[in-house]
Amino acid sequence: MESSLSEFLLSGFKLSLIGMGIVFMFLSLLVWIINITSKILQKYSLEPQELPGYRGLGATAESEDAEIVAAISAAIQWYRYR
Amino acid sequence: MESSLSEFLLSGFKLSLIGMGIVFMFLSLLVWIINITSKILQKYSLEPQELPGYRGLGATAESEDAEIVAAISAAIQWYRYR
Amino acid sequence: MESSLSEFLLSGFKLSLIGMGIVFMFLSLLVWIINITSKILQKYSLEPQELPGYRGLGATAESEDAEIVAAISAAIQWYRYR
Amino acid sequence: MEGLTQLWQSTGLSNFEPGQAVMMAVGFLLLYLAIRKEFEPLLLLPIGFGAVLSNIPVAGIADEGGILSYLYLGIKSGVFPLLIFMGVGAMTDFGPMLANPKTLLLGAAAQFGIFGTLLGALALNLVPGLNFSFKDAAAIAIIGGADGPTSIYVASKLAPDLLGAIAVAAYSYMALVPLIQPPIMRALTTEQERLIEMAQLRYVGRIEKIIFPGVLLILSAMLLPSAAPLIGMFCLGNLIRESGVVERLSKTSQNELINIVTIFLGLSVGSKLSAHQFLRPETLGILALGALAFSFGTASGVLMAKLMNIVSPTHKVNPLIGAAGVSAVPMSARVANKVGQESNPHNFLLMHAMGPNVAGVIGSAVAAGVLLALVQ
Amino acid sequence: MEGLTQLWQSTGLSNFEPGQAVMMAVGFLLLYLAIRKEFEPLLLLPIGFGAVLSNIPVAGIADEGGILSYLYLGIKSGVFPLLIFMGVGAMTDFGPMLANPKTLLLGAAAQFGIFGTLLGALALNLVPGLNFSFKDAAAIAIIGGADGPTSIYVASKLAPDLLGAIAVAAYSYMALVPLIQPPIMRALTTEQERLIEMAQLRYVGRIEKIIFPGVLLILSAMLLPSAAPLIGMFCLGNLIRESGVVERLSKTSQNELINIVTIFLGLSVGSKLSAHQFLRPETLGILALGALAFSFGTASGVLMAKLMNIVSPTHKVNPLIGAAGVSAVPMSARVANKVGQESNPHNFLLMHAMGPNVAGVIGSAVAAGVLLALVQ
Amino acid sequence: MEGLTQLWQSTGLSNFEPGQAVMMAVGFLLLYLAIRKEFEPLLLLPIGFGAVLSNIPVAGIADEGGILSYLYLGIKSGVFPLLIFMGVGAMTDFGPMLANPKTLLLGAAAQFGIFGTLLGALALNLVPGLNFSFKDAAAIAIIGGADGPTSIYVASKLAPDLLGAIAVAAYSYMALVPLIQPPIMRALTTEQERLIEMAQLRYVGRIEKIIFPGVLLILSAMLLPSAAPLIGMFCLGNLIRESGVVERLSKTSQNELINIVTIFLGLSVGSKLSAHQFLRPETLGILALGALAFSFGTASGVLMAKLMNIVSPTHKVNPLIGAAGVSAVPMSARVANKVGQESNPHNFLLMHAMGPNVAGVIGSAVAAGVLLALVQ
Ligand code: NA
Ligand code: NA
Ligand code: NA
Repeated sequence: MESSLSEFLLSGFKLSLIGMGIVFMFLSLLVWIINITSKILQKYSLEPQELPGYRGLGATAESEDAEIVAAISAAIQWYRYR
Repeated sequence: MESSLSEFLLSGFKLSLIGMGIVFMFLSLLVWIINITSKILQKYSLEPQELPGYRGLGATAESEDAEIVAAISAAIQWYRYR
Repeated sequence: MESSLSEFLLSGFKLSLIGMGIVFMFLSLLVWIINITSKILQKYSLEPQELPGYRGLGATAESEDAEIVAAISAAIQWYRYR
Repeated sequence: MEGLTQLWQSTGLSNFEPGQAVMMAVGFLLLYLAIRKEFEPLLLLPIGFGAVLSNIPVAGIADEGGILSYLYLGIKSGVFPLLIFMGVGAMTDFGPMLANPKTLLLGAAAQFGIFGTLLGALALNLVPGLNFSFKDAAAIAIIGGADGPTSIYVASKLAPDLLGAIAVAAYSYMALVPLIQPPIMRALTTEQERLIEMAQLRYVGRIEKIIFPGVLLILSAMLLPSAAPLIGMFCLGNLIRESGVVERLSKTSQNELINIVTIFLGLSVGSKLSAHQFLRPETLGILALGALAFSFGTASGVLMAKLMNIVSPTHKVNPLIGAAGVSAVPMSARVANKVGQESNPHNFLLMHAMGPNVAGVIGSAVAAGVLLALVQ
Repeated sequence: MEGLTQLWQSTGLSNFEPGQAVMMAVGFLLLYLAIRKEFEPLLLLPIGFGAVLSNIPVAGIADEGGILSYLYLGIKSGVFPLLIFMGVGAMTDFGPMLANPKTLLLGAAAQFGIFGTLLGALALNLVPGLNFSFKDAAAIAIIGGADGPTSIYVASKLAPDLLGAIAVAAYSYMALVPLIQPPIMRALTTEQERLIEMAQLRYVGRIEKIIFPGVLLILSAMLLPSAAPLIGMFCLGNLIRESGVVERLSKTSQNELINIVTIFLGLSVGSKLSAHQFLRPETLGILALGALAFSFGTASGVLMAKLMNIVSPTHKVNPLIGAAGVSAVPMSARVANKVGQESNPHNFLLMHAMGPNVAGVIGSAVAAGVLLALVQ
Repeated sequence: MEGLTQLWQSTGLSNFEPGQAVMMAVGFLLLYLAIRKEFEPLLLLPIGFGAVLSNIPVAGIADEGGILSYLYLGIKSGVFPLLIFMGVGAMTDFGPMLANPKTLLLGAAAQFGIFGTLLGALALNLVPGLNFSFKDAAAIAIIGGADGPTSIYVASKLAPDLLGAIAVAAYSYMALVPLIQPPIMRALTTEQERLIEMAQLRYVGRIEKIIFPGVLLILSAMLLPSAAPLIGMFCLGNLIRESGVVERLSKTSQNELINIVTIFLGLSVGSKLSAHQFLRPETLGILALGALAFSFGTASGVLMAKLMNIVSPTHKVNPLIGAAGVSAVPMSARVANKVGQESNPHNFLLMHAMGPNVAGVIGSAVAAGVLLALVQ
């Protein structure tokens, strides 16, 4: 461990830079892989995609309702755990 | 440990006296605290007390029924565990 | 452990003989005890036997259905565990 | 045919010691009592089975490295009985006791059964061949508390050698409560007393119920820390129940967790039922003292109720509910209700008896604390 | 940029050994088989995942101090497989077997698969590069018992190094039962034999079912104590189920307890799938022997049934149910039923096949006891 | 009266140290917050109770041989937090995140909270009396991940002495999310931004959901094996859930197993709340840093969303969902939804916020891996 505080903080700063770098790299890679995977799956029609890509803003109120119900039940699933 | 049986029994007798003393003191203290707590809670109306204190003997058969149902369900809860 | 393979195999052969002997002896003994037990229980009528012994081949389709339901539920019970 | 000889020498038949055969029979007797007579089957079935398993020759199921030796660590560490106590706490409704706190005194009185048994165990040293140390006597005495996990916890600390016999005696006599208690209750009460109808219990609010386990725990921490593990885990279970904010923990404590621990605890207790630990004159002494303990506790509870009626004659207590002070929840409360209904079928004492009943659990935990603190 | 170097050196990429990559692929293959092909997913999913986890470089999840090293203690001590066996006992209905006890002999015959595999494993020492000790051969042989927890229990005692390969082979071939068995069954039976309809099973009372686990345990204690841990825990589970007085323990044994232990057991088995333990010619030998074992056991069961029909031609047995003697409950019983219905769609053999099916569990536990007693 | 003196000396009153009394009060405060304010009661109730129990004088419930010392082994070994993580994985639906993968970047941005806190903790060494080592600072920083089991796992590895304070801070601030986040969210967004309606999420198929945990695990194995235990157990739980072939394991992981472990974990964390570990100026520092961490993470998430809207203005993201990137599932997603509905009651952001929400869990596990790899 460094002796003086400034060295200490400098190490911390370097660690933070590296850390955030890794976090962004890792999750960006994940974004890329998810997109690739999704495209491959669609290409080979490995599963019936209800509607590939975005459905646009014109979704009916009804489906909004279904969505919110799904969201709430997903949320409740978590039961405040973390 | 004592060598002779009478000393042994005497120790046991002392222990029993102390023991029952503590048990009674402990539970009496608990009676006192429960009563105090209940009074404080009533005073500050911290919770709606359905009917403070005893309701007397004139309880209807109906409430007796409810009571017995509650008692049985409480008892069944224990499922013979101890 | 034996040095040469033939001795090795001979030991294995002896073990297999003894092993299968024990397995058959054990399970045959069990057959015998189950039969005895069943007879004793019937003799003292310790339990109401719906119909002692085999019921013959004339079972109705209905009871076959019940049987198959029971069998399936027993099987499902196992939930592929072993 | 060397293999066959080796095999014969590895059979149980060629290795059976008489003690093991007797203990396996004891195990099957416990299974019979559990299944046919429904004697506390939740505990006595695993205990009986554990006794059978651990006395199988050669197999060494309870010896070091056997499954029962690993399970026994849960008793040795105190973890299993304390988790059972937590589950029992989660099943306990202190409502009836809080509604009528003076019934706590009945739960206190019934603990005379514990200390009477202590003296009895010490006195049994007069019988040639019996030899109970002070620790042994204290561990045996807790049978009088009519509380399985408390007995196992105390015995594992003070007299692990007697654990098997003590647990068997404790659960057997709890199962016998409907036979042991009624004659004593009838003998000590008049028909008029048994007819006493009690005032309906007041409503107990949620806050009172939430506060109570905390109060009980503080009191125990202040006065009797040696009882704090038992009372603490009991209070934790009760707070989980009454808080209303951790429903899923409450459900698990009352069901899967206590069930799993019950199987393991029972098997582990059974693993202490070995011939050299159980087939001793001391065991007979323990069984005799157990009956004494329950009778004595029952009588003390009933007499205490009568005393309370003399001291404060305004709100009379039906002395039958004093018998429920031994705990043995909820069996002894049911017995009080049943004996009361013999005199008046419309007199429902069950709810009133639940007060001393759960008070008896606290009382015996306190008594256990005293013994753990003073007997070393 | 010292930090970056340090980080690069801490990545998996810079530390991957080829063996680890291969084993991770094996793990994913098992996951694929479990999820897509539904090969015994309850076990193969955790096993496969455990294999992936334990082969991640640097992380050391299966090394001392890693979570899988702690979970593995449950296998090393024998506790996990025995608890699974208890749960399986609580799921087992011995009714069909008690109704037609001679089907026990089919369960006995199928154990030829075990001993045939033993000889096969010993003979494989002829192949250069393969080297199985007597203990290894015995551990491999138990795959023929078609009983996962028994295989794991025996392997953990006799050949812990082979545990991973043996468990994978055992569960994979159990999953393959619907593919392996039918051709053998068809080859060894005539159309006429496959059409045999069996008499409806008699009613089996509660007392018979309660007594049976006790009888089985006594027999094992007398004759084969080395099988007593397995048979004992199995009987405990079954007694908990049949006694009818401990419903909550029965429910917990069959559900939460076995589920929790299954996850832990699967992960722990997976943690033994390391490159140096699995990527050996011996593993190929084990996989080859596993197929042999199942085929041999199936054939023995079918032939035994045919022999029984010759010896006692009055109450004929459909030889297809002999194949269910390998256990692999309830898959092989279903296979027997299905193959029978190919000949006559109205012939329901499922219930009849459950007899040899559960007898096969007992049979392989007995065979395991013999091996544990005689192979040291 | 020697006995009475001995008894008095064994009371809690005569042995109370001031620190213990204060810590018992802290324990009761946590219980109050858990029950009355419903602050993360599933964890804070057992933690609070554990704090009370472990500070009872004489009883030694958290000392060697006490029940809490045994339960603590589950944290020390890492088993308890990892099992919780598995259960959380089994409760997680990655669907919303897979439907809109760019929300992963919001989960990444929110981890600035972690590293900001790290610098803050190091800077606090300027304050006289505070003394945080690099390891301490890293353990504290993870509070910014808003992820209980991750915090406990990292703290148990890097700074076990601070475990109690860190866990208390983590869960308390998670409970305070509805108070801490909205002002920051409102300050950093315009009304127009808060009104952004997001496109409905596309359908995500079963295969995508099954493949994802495998992909995530491989990535972590390749790049950051130090995060593999956390991410691995999380992925295992999620695969158990999504595979659809092991329903009973999924149910048990999400219910009984996680409930049992939660009780044990909470009590064990509470057992680290001793006076000499908690009543230090460092604890105040940790609590202050915790608030900073959450605020900083929230702000980073919101600002990242605004940045994304500038970079790709076609499919706009409502910046409120950036706040959900801190994880604190599902509380912060609910907060995003609620704040959004203040502007437009018909704008349902909950589902959209679940994406960054679960991404935040991955993000903080990755950050934890970095710290575990580089801080020794
Ligand atoms: Na009692
Ligand atoms: Na078998
Ligand atoms: Na996070």
